[in-house]
Amino acid sequence: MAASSGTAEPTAPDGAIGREPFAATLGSLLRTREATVIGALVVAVLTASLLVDSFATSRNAGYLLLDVAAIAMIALPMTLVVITAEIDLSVASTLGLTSAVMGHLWTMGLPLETIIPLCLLMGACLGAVNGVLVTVAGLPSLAVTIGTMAAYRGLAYVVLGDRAVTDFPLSWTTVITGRVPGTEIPWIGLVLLVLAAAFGVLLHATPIGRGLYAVGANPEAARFAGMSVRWVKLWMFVLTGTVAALAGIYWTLRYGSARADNAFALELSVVAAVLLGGVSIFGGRGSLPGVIAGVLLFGSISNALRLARVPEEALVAVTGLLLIVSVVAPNLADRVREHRTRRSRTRHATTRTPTKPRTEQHTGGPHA
Amino acid sequence: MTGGTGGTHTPDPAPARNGNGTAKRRTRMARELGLLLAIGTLVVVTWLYNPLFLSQQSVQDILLGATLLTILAVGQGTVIVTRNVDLSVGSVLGLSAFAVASFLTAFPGVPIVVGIAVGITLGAVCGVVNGALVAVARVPALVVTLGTLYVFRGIDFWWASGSRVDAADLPAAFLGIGRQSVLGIPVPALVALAVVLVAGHYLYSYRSGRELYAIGSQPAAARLSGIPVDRRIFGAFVLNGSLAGLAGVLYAARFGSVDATVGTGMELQVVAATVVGGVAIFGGSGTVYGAALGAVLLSTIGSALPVLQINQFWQQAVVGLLILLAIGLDKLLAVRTARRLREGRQHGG
Amino acid sequence: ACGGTTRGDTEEESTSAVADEADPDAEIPADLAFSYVPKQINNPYMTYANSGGETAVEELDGAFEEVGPSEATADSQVSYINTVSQQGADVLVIAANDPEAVCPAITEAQGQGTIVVAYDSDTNCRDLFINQSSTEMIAETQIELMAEQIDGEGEVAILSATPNATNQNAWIEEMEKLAESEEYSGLEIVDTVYGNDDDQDSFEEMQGLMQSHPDLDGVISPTTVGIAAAARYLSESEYQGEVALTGLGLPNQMREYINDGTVEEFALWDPADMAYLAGYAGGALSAGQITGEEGQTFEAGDLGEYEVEADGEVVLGPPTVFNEDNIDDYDF
Amino acid sequence: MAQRPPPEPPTLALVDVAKSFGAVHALRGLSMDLRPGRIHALVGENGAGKSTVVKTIAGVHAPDAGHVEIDGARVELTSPADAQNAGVAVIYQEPTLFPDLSVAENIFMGRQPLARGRRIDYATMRTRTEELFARLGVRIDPDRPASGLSIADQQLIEIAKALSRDARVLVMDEPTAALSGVEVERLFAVTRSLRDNGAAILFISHRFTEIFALSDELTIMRDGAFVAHAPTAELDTDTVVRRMVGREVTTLFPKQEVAPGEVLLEIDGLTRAKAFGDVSFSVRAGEIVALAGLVGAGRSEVVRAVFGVDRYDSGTVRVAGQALPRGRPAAAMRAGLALVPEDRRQQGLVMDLSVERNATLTRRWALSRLGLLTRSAERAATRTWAERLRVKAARLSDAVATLSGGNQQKLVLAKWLATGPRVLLIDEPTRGIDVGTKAEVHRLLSELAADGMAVVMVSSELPEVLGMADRVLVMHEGRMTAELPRAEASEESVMYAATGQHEAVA
Ligand SMILES: Nc1ncnc2c1ncn2[C@@H]1O[C@H](COP(=O)(O)OP(=O)(O)OP(=O)(O)O)[C@@H](O)[C@H]1O
Ligand SMILES: Nc1ncnc2c1ncn2[C@@H]1O[C@H](COP(=O)(O)OP(=O)(O)OP(=O)(O)O)[C@@H](O)[C@H]1O
Ligand SMILES: [Mg+2]
Ligand SMILES: [Mg+2]
Repeated sequence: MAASSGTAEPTAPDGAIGREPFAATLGSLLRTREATVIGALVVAVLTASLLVDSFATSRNAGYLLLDVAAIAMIALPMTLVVITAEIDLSVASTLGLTSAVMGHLWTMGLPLETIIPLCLLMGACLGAVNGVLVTVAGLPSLAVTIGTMAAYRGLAYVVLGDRAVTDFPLSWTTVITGRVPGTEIPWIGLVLLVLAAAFGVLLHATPIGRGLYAVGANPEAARFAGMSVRWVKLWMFVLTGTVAALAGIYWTLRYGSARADNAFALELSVVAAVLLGGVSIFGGRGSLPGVIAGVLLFGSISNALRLARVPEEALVAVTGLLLIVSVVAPNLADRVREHRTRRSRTRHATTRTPTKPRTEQHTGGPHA
Repeated sequence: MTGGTGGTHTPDPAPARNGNGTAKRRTRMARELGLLLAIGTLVVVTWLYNPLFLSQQSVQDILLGATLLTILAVGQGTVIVTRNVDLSVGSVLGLSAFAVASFLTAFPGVPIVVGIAVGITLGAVCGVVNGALVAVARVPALVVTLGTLYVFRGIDFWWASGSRVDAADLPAAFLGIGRQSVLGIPVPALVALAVVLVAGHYLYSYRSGRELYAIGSQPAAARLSGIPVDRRIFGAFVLNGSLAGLAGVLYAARFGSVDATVGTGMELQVVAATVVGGVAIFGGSGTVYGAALGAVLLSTIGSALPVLQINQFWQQAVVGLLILLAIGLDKLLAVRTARRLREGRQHGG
Repeated sequence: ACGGTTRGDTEEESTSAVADEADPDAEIPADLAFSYVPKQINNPYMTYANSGGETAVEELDGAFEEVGPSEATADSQVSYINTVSQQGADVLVIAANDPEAVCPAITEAQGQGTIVVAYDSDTNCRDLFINQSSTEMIAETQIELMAEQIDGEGEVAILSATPNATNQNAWIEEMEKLAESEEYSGLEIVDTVYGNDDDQDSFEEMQGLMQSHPDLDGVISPTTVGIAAAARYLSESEYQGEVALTGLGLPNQMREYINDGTVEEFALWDPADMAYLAGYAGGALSAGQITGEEGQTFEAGDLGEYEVEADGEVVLGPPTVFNEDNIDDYDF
Repeated sequence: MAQRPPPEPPTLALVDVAKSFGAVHALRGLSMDLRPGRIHALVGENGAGKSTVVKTIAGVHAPDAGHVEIDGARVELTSPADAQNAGVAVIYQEPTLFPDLSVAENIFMGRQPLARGRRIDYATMRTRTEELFARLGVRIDPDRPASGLSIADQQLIEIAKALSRDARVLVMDEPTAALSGVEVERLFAVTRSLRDNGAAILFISHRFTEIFALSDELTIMRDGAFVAHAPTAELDTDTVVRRMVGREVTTLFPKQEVAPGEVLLEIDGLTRAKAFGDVSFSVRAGEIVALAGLVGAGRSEVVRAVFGVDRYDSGTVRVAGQALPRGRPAAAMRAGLALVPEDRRQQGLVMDLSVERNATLTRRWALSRLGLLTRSAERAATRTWAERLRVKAARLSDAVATLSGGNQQKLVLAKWLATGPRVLLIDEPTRGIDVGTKAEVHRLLSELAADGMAVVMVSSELPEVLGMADRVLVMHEGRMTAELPRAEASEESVMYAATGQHEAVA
């Protein structure tokens, strides 16, 4: 039933849905952006294991996890926000502010057991501020979160100034970087796994997650289906703020240092990983496995290149190239495919058919 | 935006709404006037606090300080007007600054103009890369320019590999561009002013300039009205790239010492200035005058806060709040204008 | 603890690869792997410094490598420290971006048998710190230069690097102490601002200083980026010759301003010597010539013999003062 | 084909033009001529392909087969610019204005009058806009932005834009849909004068009075194909409608007779400023009530307000006696309401999502167990309804965008019927659905009503209204103008009430 011509109608009998042949399902799975990124990850890891000494060690895997943990953590809710066609650039500043507040509260003598919930709550509030400005005031999230990015980072300096609070108890800091007994896997790896699973289930297996796609791809249709687009978006910002705060706690304890400039400019890495993972900046498309693969791809490539003693400058360029290739390649592939279809059609008809590039909507703007 | 209201039960023919038109124009102007007012207030308050703020030297410093951001904001404004964005400007500025500095160091004999041309051309080339990827491959500008942000910076790192060009290596005539004044106004500030005026004039008075607005306002309609959308978007990116290149040249001339980290993180500052200046992030409205004033406002805040002896640690927070305030105000103005137009329709018989 | 974990000292146990007993006659083995981790690659000061490190490593027949992040942050340094310890480097020479944040990684590296020498800016967990010069010497030199230039009397401001830079803060504190002393009672430190080791920021902070302190007589900038930006600002402003400027700067960067009279004198150690010394110190630790105890001595190639001081510090020496007469003798 | 008169070549001609969008054959070998000095009307059902004809002439779509001729010479119109250069001006069905730009700029975009140095001459542009508006009898400030204009004003600007081109070929796709009588008269006057100056004009409208008043000749098309072409004077409305619909209507509407049950939906005094006013009616279980009226009569707005996606100013909505809160679609859904919206692309479906995701979008919570949705549950639920409605899809995981228009519409139906509503609001249920499957939808509606569902059907298709409804409520310009029981509802009575000529309320 492989139809070579683009105009052929699906040949399923009237009213029947074709049972999905396994090969076809597999084929369509393989063509998704996520699959491309996961494939790239597998290739990268295999290549690195073969070519780079001490890459394929459990110790290195531990380091890799520690390094990508903060980005991975924030990328999870960021994926949801981007799927609803918004963006949050203030995450790194939220992280920094959390870290600063954590340090400040610690020097005031509060117990960590109290500080951590307070910080998470603050993160939720910071996210809610973004969310309210976006949904209630109706401001574009890109602009709003550039503003709060500066504001939150500034507040972090207000709270902690130029100080660095470093006297966190070893019992906490070593647990964060510590390994699960008998393995080289850091505890944070387990935390990540749990978080990723939770977000994965939320996005891919719950009614809420289904709604997010609809809200992002077609807010009007979502409204017609009984969803409150504003509430949904607001909650996504709150979630992002909370997780960014969690990342701030992790960051502070991992480096044992609470500073206002912690994780400066991390937001671009997070956004880059999310976009690399196949999430459309215009909302409505993307998956968590793709994003996690994207985070790990960035992480393992830079890890491998570092181990291979490739200088940092190449790392920076590779990051950018990956990002560009990941959006341009599928588009070019589409165009080539279209071109072929068109050619086969012009064999029957004499006039040309117009090309309607897949991303016509994308000329729409920085985000839709 | 196939907008409109439902029924057509208003039997009378559409009434004239002259009053609203001018009102709208006035609110549009108000956007720029408001910025001027904000800058003026800030300057006066700071001056009252410390009269030295308006000394000849200090005014020169402020003008110089606003130069780069202004030029970048003009370019970014042009891109954002088309409903796109260019995040790579910081890297382009850095690359071009390093290029022009190394070029002039490597060939001490060549005329300064050639060096300047090298910087601008390199910026334009970067713009071509961005523009081609966005317009021809039709991929989202945010993703592409986030990618080129890293790529251009990587090239810069690789090229500089830890070296720096110092003022002493550069021809005095080149540094002179950054240091000389005409009638008390520093040359770079004059260049920025010229850029603002030319770009503003172009966007207002030429067909292709107006078409950029049309594209940003409603891309689908722009295609239907026969506007060469891809070519225009490409052009906007090239223009922005060239201006980032020019900014790089001025950076090198003014600061004299250039390494590979020049311009890091500038992109968000530029986008912020543009948005504060009233250029809608979704395109179609705003002027480069506004964007330039936004840049001047942001950099005046930067200059005034130390003079006002506001705790250094508060400065960034204040800047963030001001950005939020500015976009909120813009939205408020837009909503009020829309409401007045609607009411005008009802009463304006 | 029932009240939760609050602030209270938990003493840190350090695992170190350093020998228990010093053997002053031990030979530094050949083929040691040295990894230099600067604050930031692409920082010309660091690049120049590490050229000295490379010389030392060559002299010791070791393997030299320079790796590091493109941004001067502690977290990106940590990844490189991990990489270095995985690759089994014998000696890690590091200029830490944060005294504490790099420690977990460093401790782990030490656990893997890596000797850790800090240079340029200290951390809390190294085996040895190569101090460019002692905090006192640096502070004293700068205050002295400033006092000379403004005849011992006037308002002085400080233009520093980042608010968190450990070494900067130590010097500033010391300078403030000196300014309160009898000897420099005429000096009044009126402000400290931060240019974040960024050319443009420093430049603008300098502008701000001139406006908020119209009676300013001098500026001390104990950072190479800061002093260069400040000098450039002065050289093209009406304050040239009116406001004195001194601090720590690179001769190549400052030559222009010495020649045009913007700056009279400034100081700096030779960063390459610092990294060179760090290399030899690492070698000595590796060989077991020293263990980092106070009073031990070791040979540092062309630089001669050095003694370990309190807290495992080795001091390179007093900074060199550069002025019109000697600046052309240096090229870095 | 024999009708093509020999003398001078037509200004513009379509020759055997075919165009498909995936599985939808929008045009199937259509030919027609536009001649100088003639107004050529094009009629056909919704989805017949008229707009596709327009877009082909405009250079938006390139035909798959056949070609366009101008002055007898074959041309390739690859972009709107090409068509414009060839002297074609188009008024699209949907206004295509730039909301941020001024009215004058909207009219002259890309063709602004120039002064010295190729600079735009704003003063001239303004005066020329005023001249155009004077000609059309419109009073809009040329300097105001286009955003916030009513749909009628937007349409007028589109007309002014097309007129300003002084085109040889003027194409108007339902230019009058949003206009009131006065403006229509002015437009006709201008159009006639353009015709008398030798322009070739294509006119599309669903209003037969206008067609007969204005056009010189008329082409009828159906399902993308040519049906008939004749001088307008030789035709009358009945003939046109018959040829347009083209088949025995009775077979299409398998209406079952049901005894109405209790009142399920009660609307009382529903009003929203500038959209509709004082709308009251009730629907019983088992009843199919049709809302009829012209495009723009406000029927969709009423059902949208009832469902809660739009707000209303006053009035009440009760479902089985319980008042519904305003503006809360979720509450309406809980009360057993479902709305099949008129615009499936914008409102009904999320085109990027798969068939199964769309089908279960309204039932996400109901299908989940312990808060989790499983693919198999989704798939089973989708399959049930997809098979019942005979949705033809290759795979359930395909994006909805790949389905044909009719199948998309069926999917929207499936999505809402799956919620098991007590009251079904259904707006243009068969728009874009091919004739063969229309009957299936009708049969299903009939069955559901027989099972006790209350159905409110908004439809622009008169035969559908007449064939399906137990009662017909006719709206005109936001008000109810007639309530006709099945026996009294006829094409004439409904059209009279719909055009506002007959103010009697039964
Ligand atoms: N861009 C498109 N992609 C896919 N299908 C399309 C597209 N445009 C039109 N169609 C389909 O082609 C068919 C003809 O559409 P067209 O808009 O020409 O109808 P029409 O006669 O203008 O109808 P109406 O009276 O409602 O305006 C419809 O079934 C429609 O769904
Ligand atoms: N919210 C809205 N935004 C933009 N346009 C609207 C909106 N609501 C209605 N319209 C437009 O107003 C006109 C009349 O509205 P409505 O859809 O209620 O009429 P109708 O009687 O249902 O006509 P039909 O369904 O046949 O188009 C339509 O042309 C529609 O496109
Ligand atoms: Mg149509
Ligand atoms: Mg309708």
